[in-house]
Amino acid sequence: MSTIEIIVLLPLLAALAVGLGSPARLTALGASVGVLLLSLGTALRFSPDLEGAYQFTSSRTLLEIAGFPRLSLAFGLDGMSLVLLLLSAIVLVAAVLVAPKEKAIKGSPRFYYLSLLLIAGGAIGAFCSTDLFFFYAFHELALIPTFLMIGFFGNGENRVRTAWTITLFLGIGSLILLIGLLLAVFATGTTTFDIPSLIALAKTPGNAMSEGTQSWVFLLLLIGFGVLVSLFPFHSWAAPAYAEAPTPVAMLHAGVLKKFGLYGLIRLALPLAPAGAEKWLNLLLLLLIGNILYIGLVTIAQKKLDRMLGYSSVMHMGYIFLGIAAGNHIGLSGAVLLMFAHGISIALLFALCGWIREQFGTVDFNKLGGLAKSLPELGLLFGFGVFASLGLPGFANFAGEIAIFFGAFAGESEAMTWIRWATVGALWGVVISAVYLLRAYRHIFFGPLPKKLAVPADLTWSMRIPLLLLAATLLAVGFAPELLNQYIRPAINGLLLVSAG
Amino acid sequence: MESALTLNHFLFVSAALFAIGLAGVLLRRNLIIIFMCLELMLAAANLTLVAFSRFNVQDGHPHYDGQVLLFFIITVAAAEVAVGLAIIVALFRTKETTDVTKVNSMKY
Amino acid sequence: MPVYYLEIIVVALGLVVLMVDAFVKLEDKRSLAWIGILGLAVVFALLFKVEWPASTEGAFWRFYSSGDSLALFFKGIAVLTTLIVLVMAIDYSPIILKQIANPEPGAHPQAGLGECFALPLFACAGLMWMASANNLVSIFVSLETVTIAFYIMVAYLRRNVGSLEAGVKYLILGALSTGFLVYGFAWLFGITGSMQLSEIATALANPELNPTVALFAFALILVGLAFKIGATPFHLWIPDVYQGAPTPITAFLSVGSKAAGFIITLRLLAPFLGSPALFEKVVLILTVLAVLTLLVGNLAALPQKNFKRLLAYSSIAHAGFLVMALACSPHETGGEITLSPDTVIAFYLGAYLLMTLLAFLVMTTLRTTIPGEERDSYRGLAKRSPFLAFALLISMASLAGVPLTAGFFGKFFVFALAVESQQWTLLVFGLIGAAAGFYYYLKIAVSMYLSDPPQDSDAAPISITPLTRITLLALIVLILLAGVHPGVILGLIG
Amino acid sequence: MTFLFYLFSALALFGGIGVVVNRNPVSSAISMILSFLGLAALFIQLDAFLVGILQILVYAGAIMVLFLFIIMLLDVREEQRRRRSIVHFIGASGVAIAFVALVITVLSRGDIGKANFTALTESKGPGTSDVHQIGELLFSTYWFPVQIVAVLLLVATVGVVVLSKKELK
Amino acid sequence: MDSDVNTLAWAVLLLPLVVAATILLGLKRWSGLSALVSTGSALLTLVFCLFLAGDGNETVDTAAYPWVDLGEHLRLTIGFQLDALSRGMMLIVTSIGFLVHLFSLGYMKDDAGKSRYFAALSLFMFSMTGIVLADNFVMMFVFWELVGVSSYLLIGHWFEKPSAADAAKKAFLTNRIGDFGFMIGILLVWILTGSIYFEEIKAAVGGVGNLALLNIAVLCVFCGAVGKSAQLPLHVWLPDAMEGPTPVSALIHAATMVAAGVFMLARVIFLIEAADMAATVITWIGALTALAAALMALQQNDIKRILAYSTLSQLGYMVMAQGLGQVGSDAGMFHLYTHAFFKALLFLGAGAVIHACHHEQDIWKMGGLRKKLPITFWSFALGTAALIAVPFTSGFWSKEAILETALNENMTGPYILAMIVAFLTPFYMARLVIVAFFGPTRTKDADHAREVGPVMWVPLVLLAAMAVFSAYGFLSGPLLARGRADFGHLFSHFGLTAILSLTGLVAGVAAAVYLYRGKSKDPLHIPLFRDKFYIDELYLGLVRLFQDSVAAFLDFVDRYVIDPLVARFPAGLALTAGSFLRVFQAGNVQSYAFFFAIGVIALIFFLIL
Repeated sequence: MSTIEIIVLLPLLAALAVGLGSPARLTALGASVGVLLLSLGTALRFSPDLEGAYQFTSSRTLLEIAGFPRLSLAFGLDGMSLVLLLLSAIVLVAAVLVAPKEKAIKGSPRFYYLSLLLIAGGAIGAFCSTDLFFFYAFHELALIPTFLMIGFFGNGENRVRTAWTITLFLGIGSLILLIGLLLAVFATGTTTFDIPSLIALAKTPGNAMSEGTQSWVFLLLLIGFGVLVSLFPFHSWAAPAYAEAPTPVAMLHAGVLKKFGLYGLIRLALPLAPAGAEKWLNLLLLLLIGNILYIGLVTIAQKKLDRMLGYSSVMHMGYIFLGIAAGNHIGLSGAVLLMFAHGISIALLFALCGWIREQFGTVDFNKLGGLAKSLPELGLLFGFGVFASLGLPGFANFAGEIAIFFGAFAGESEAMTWIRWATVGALWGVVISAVYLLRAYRHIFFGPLPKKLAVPADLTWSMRIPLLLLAATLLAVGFAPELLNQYIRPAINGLLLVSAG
Repeated sequence: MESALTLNHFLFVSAALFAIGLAGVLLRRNLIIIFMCLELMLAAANLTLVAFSRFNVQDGHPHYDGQVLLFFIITVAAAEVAVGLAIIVALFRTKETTDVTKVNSMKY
Repeated sequence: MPVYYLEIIVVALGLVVLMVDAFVKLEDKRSLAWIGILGLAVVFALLFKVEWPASTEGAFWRFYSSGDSLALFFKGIAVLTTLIVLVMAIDYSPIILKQIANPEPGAHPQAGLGECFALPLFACAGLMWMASANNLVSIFVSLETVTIAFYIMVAYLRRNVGSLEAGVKYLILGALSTGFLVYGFAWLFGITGSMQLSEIATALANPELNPTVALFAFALILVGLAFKIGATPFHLWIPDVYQGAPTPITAFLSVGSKAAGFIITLRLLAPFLGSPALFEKVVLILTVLAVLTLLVGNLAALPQKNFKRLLAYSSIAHAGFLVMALACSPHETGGEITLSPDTVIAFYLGAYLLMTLLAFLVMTTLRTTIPGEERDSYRGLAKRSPFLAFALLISMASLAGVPLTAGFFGKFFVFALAVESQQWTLLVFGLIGAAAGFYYYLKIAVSMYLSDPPQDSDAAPISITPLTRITLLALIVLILLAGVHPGVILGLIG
Repeated sequence: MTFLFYLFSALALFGGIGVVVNRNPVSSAISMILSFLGLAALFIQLDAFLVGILQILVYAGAIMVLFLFIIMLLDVREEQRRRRSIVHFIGASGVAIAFVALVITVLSRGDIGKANFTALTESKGPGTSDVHQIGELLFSTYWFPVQIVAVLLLVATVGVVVLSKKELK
Repeated sequence: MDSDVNTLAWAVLLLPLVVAATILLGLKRWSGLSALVSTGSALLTLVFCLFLAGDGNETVDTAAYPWVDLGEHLRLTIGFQLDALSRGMMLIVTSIGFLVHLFSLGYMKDDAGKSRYFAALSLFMFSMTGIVLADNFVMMFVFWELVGVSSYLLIGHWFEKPSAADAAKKAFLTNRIGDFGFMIGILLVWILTGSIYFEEIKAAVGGVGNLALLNIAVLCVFCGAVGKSAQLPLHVWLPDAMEGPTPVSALIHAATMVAAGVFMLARVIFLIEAADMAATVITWIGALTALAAALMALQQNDIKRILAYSTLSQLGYMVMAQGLGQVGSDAGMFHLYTHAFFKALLFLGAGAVIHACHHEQDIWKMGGLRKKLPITFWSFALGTAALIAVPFTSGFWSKEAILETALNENMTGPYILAMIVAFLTPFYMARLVIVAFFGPTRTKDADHAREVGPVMWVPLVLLAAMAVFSAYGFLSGPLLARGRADFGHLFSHFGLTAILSLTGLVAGVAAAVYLYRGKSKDPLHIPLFRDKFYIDELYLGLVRLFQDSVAAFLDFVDRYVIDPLVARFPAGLALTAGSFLRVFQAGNVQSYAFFFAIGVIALIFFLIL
């Protein structure tokens, strides 16, 4: 058993244990803290000098038929997946801490924590897999528990319908993705599902896919991954799902699982089909501008915090797409950094939103107000979330965004190219996100306290710990992005090296 | 065998009889008759088989494999008729009808 | 042990069951099923021990393929299916008895149950013969053995209108398809002058072959086969028959009969696909069939509220994926492609066996405790019996093709095959089908997990016999195992 | 001989039509027997004496008697007309005609059917009759399918008993 | 020595941050201690800055903190450019900052959120320091944004008041709009010159080929200044920002936030010089802002608002100067420097008045305060004198420098506008002083006014001294790259500018005295000016139209068009198709047989076709 295998299997085994009857919350907590510690340990032992190479690899061959790609349960980490592993681990710990105590869960707490662990296990597995098949399969593993969690423990009248919508969207997205992946694998005529070998193969002269194939591969992967990341116009599942999901699920999905699609685009789509990426660049720009400007404006129109956060998380995906569209070192580093930052910040906001909903029974802007006076801790942490989200320097998000903007602008040309125009649009999105986030902050925390509102006690320590964990991460990475960038830099270098070669 | 008769003659008769059986299956309402028509189709198919068996001469004999298959077909058909009629009788006992249009409680 | 002993043992088992039923006075005839179950378990174990004879001279081998691991795999499917069907039949026997029992005093209260356990065994023998049949004659007789056994079993609940109706429908359409099949056999025999598939293949590969006639024969045979495997437009019997038949028999039909249908189809298609003159047309028509089947199976399932009928449509839908794999047959065998349609179909059917039987097993277990087969009867099942609900959830997830279940690999291989043979149209429709599948399978999960139990249902816990529990567990474990490690099934294909 | 072919063909075909159009089930059954007789004659014309006889014995004899017996047993009345019988008629005959038309196309395009039959070797000796030949085939080469058929018949027997016995004991 | 400078600079930057963090994390409950720590740190940074300034005027390289390393093309660092400009600016910032801290000790004594206030104040100082010391655009942008957020916190200090909360939001958002342009500008400059470091850009700007894009780039950069320095058309946040506590207004308006825009332009003056078209636009915008703000100031009644508009107006001067090349830029910085002191003085004076009048801000409800608050009055009067450019006060010299430069650069249009402002400023300031300090007291609050305590008046007196003398060489010399003495050549002759501005001064004061002396109500009634040319209303309308209603419309589209189109429609189609397919499943076996037969026919047909 290598370390990564333990990291991946820990949540799954914990889920099994919960299913078989061990104390749910304790097991989940133990497993998640274990994952966090192991991931941190891995990060410390990680050597950033090895450009793009996977470290801590392990592989077990499962299926070998001559002619058919070999299938193995293989794990490994490069800088990019390490960062996402850290993200998963941190959000997982926070989500488990935020999750209600066993007694407070209506229905089966066992089932609740089991699903939670499965979702996390799926995400972690997907980020750590170096085998294409398991990369895909682990993500899907999280789908059913997400579905059940939203439908079962979600809030709101329409939760079942919402659970449906998200499952169908993600299911169909994954199917499209699957076909794209298969197409890529067979077009390289390869005999393996091993991602690094695949990419290396795709670059071997004479073995590269034809431009037509690349174009198809990229389009399929873009749509497939895009649906999973709520790329405009395939976004309509996201806001209701996050609004109605139980808090930990919203944290895990919006924070972690959603990043899978972006990770996939960087990890697979760009290196496998660079010509396709070039061909569809303008489409991608159009769609991401849809994400940023269109969704941004839609977000402004929201009247409830949960939906607003849902839409805002859709909107912010646009920036990461922009980094991917840039396709250069700067943009991709920014994209990865922002993936991490957004994951943490949106988890923080959803956690707070869940707390507010639980305490006040509403997240309607019009029914709340003036909370900063009586709940200063809440106000402060929420402020952290808001300002991180709107890209204020000092928080991790800013570092990612600015790198993305520079990446998208980079280039020899002294004229305005399409991507630069798109960046201008994206920059306007920064104004838009400030509008809705500050509006939310203003409505909930500023102004006079509505008379009917019964104000509870401020955050308890059991709630503060996860929130502080998230906020501290945001600040730490914001002040010193190199904490993560030291891992990202060689990974992206390696990726581009491969792409160029 | 006179030269005027070709294989096509037999094949055509067989096909026509097969089609008649098919039409009967589609047309009649009585389950028993429908079942009879199915047997008619089977018998029509047999004619093709025999014709081909006669046509594919082996060592101056008809190709007997075809006729052996025919033997099996007849046997199976007999068994099928027995079972089929048993089912129809059982249906009649519970439903008091052999009208195919009344056997439609399960749909969609 | 020579391979052909297997069928003999199974037939002998059936005879033993009949004899014991006739001559031994049994209080509880359900113990007869144990004979079958244990016997089949032994047969299943023996499958791994068979020997192929060195010499295949002799009349027998004209009808029985030798050295054929695919046949062995399908025999395994037949045995396993039958075994689980017998397990289901035990749970289901109260309902059978209600429909056939004799109210007269003096009669055995379980009269007629023994035959119910014997018939599947004979059908199983037929299925196993089908798996090895390599001659039109043996194909025909084994196929008919199975079919006639199924006529009887479908109509077995002889006081139940539904069962009889299903029997009649199956009978008429089955006989119709047999008619076409026989007619097609006659033509095939006529143009090739042989009953032996290998010789037929040689004859069809002859470049001077008249394609029209060959294709006509092919069309007629395809009709018969499409009926067996439930491909559109010859699928119409499936929902009604599945609904009316006793649930274990439905499971048997859905898995055993379909699997055997596919092995026959593979065998009979091979000569046509091997003929350069016919290849394109054959693939084209298979593509059309696959598209139609995918659409009909998956879309018609969407509004379906009866769970049993839903599984019927699902069986059509899966037939669609299987035909899709058929339509991806490579132009030339050998060469680079080794993920052959045979292997894919075999794997798919193996996975399909596990997940479908799991669903049916849950269904039979519940049949005595919940009022009907409507989807609404499953509402809130998770609260009443978490284990059964979980089993059904796994089954549905696998049927829907969620990764890390066996069902996913089935679809995965089919899609891989389609990509490899560049069947883009098929891919698109496969995609639509799989997407729709997500909807209707998970709808069951919604009922079980996300809805409250119906008002009138009693909250009494649902009892599960140990045998059923073990079988359920085994199926779940196998589904998940094969979902991570498809070699579990693929290894058996050889 | 040609004349005989046409005669028996006509008998078979009209018998078949009789089955379809007669509304009285008994008449249908009788027509069916006629049709089978014609068919058997055609078999014999094709030098298949054994199967011709079998056709008469098994089909026209046993099977049709069974049918008639059941018709009597169930006291099946004359079939009532359908409401939209003309639609059904057109549909069914359309399908039948289309089928025949397709077969004619196949026959006209295929070349094998146009050829004449090759003459058989006249061999008069013991063991050369088709009864002998087929019998030998059945019990030597074809022993295995025969065994399967045995199982099939067993199944059918059991099934018929279970399904149609008045009360099971 | 260099390492000392390095340490000092880092200390200046980080000390306020550490203080802010400490207050937030630990000292929150001990508000008095928080205030003292914060004020102490402000004093300490002032001292450090004095050391820095004393270090001489040469540019010093300092160690940079590698913030993000994005490969060979982009390394983002936090580093300092310590030259005359930044050292002088630092001194202004820290000295005003310290005084505001000091003043706040008294002013915010009993405020419930005192700790929070001082934490935000320290954060503000941190951000401002960062802007001033930055040696590259990205770092400047970082702190630029931080200034935005700390001003948000300060303006919204009394957040229960909806007006304060809204004002804070408005300030932040308006600045964001400016930053939108600023960021584009930075990016454009980066692609044109290949660097984000000021020194490297300066070296590379000559080689830029695409001058049109360079002009656009400079204008975009200028957008940032428009936002921060509240120029037209983004000036709307500044008057509203008066909702914050008065010391905050003093801080924001006098020396820090609004000055940041001007400072930034001065920092990149080499870019502006390279882009003629942009420079002209900057000059015009500045002049127009000066005029428009002066006109609006004419009709305001809130003492702080009048000062706010006067700030706007003066900022207009400074920005206008930035468009006039290196000399103009220095003149603008000179004005920024003098203005910092007298405007801080005026705001703190106003704060003292408000404090004394129990938070009454309407000048028409004051009156006669001359006698109640003598120290305040006299210092206020000196500040006013400097603002209206009474000869030999500091404001006079700096303003003349700008006007002369404009004339020298042949910018006649802006020059004329600026001259009109030179008439308007004395007018409205005189109005303010006359109404608030002269005549009878008009309300009880004004009646009960008492002179403020020494914590508050000491800064006033200090500032008053600066207001008068800061322009002279002994004070400005070490602080400015180019002080009064350097503009000597401009004042060498008693020219057109002097005549015109003196005329304006006299005329303005005279008109005000004539109109307002002894009045208890405003005799003038110009709604257009009072309502700020209806620009706020216009913006509100635009926001409603282009943002809220478009947002609402798009929300509608998202719910009822996109979602149905992407999700519901295909799903519905599939369901309908499914229901249609059930038609075939009518339960009648004969119809099945019929479809079966049709299937056979079709199959054969297609196969033998």
